[in-house]
Amino acid sequence: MIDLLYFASVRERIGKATETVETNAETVSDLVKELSEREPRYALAFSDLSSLRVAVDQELLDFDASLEGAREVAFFPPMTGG
Amino acid sequence: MIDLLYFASVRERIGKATETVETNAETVSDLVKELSEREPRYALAFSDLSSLRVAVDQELLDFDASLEGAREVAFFPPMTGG
Amino acid sequence: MKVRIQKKAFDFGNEANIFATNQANMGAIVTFSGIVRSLADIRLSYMDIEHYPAMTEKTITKIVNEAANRWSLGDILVIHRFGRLAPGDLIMMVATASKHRKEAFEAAEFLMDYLKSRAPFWKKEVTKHSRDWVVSKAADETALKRWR
Amino acid sequence: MKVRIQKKAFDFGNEANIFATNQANMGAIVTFSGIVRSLADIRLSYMDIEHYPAMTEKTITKIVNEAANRWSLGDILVIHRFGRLAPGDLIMMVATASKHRKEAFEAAEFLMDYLKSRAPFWKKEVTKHSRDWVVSKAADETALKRWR
Repeated sequence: MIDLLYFASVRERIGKATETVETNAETVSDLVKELSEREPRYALAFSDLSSLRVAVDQELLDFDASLEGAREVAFFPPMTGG
Repeated sequence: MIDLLYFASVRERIGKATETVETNAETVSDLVKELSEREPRYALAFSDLSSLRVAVDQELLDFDASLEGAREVAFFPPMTGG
Repeated sequence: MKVRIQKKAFDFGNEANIFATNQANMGAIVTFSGIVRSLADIRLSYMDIEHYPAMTEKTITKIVNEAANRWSLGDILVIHRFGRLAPGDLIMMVATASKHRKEAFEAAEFLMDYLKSRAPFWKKEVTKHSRDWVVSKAADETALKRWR
Repeated sequence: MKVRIQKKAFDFGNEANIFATNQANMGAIVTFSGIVRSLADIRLSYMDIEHYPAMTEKTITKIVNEAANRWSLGDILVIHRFGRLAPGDLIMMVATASKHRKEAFEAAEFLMDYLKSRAPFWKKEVTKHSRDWVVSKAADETALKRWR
């Protein structure tokens, strides 16, 4: 069981802020593929990974990061803080 | 007639803040030479020009600057503002 | 070192004074503050700032610690707001204290560069006719190269 | 653009707030402030700052105009004190406002670099046992090379 969090434009495209999924995905990429096959709105939200960022357990990582032991995965566009 | 101004350590060495002199010096260097010949305290104050700065009519210039039309010449150590 | 993530407004001058007053042996204080621009051309109504609470303070604290390791600093302050902000409102501020101005300036720029593209905030500009997420700039990513 | 050379103390936070509030369309404010360090090792009693009144404001205004020409700035503020200052007292401050943080930072650093070795101020540190003029640092002259 992994908690998924979506922020900003990703949240708006997928239509929710959080959900919990059961998955055997080994990497973030695998998880993205699984989600994209679920529904068109996920496919749309994940269509351009270069314009997305991912954090695993609140740490910014690459899409090939392992999900081993992960409890929370967050997807969002590039940050615009400051 | 030129007004001379001395600041900080130069003022302390020469023992006054201002004076007015009659001079035919054409450049700042000439003026420094004239003053240095006057009294030892001037010679001492002007002994190391590389550690001094000069402003002619409130503009920072080199020691070879002309005194033509100059009304006020100021001598001081490197600034320590800010 | 202080990091505050908050919804409510803060008084920049007052925070800057408190910060500066506590620096007994630091001669140089640098502050940066970011303000919601009025953007007269698009008639901005307000800005909404979303963030990722569980990650925000963690990330900023990491950036602050990194700055404390790289430069000799007396103190660092970071305040960042989220929620709805009106034109003219302060979004955030950083302050750095050091014995020397070069270090205080560099650390403040480092903090800003990392906050800009590593702290999990997202800004949305809302007008009467549009609601647009602010797009990150390539220049902000490039700015990080200076620190590698 | 405002340049103030004064003997009396000023309220940094209040000046920073007034400065920031007047920037309707500027998103980035940078301030620098210089404080008399307590210098515990030499037990500083006070600092005396001498200046060249006829030249000071003229020189600083020139530096400010140069900054306004080099960067796109909404406003610039420079306040510099002279006379007797106690440890912990504010010596001076600069503030810059711009649409972008890079310009606000660069302009503030430029102003500081030039104020440091071009504005006609001289600092003397006074303790119970000594009265020493602060010596300019080679690094301060070197810092100017960045802007040529």
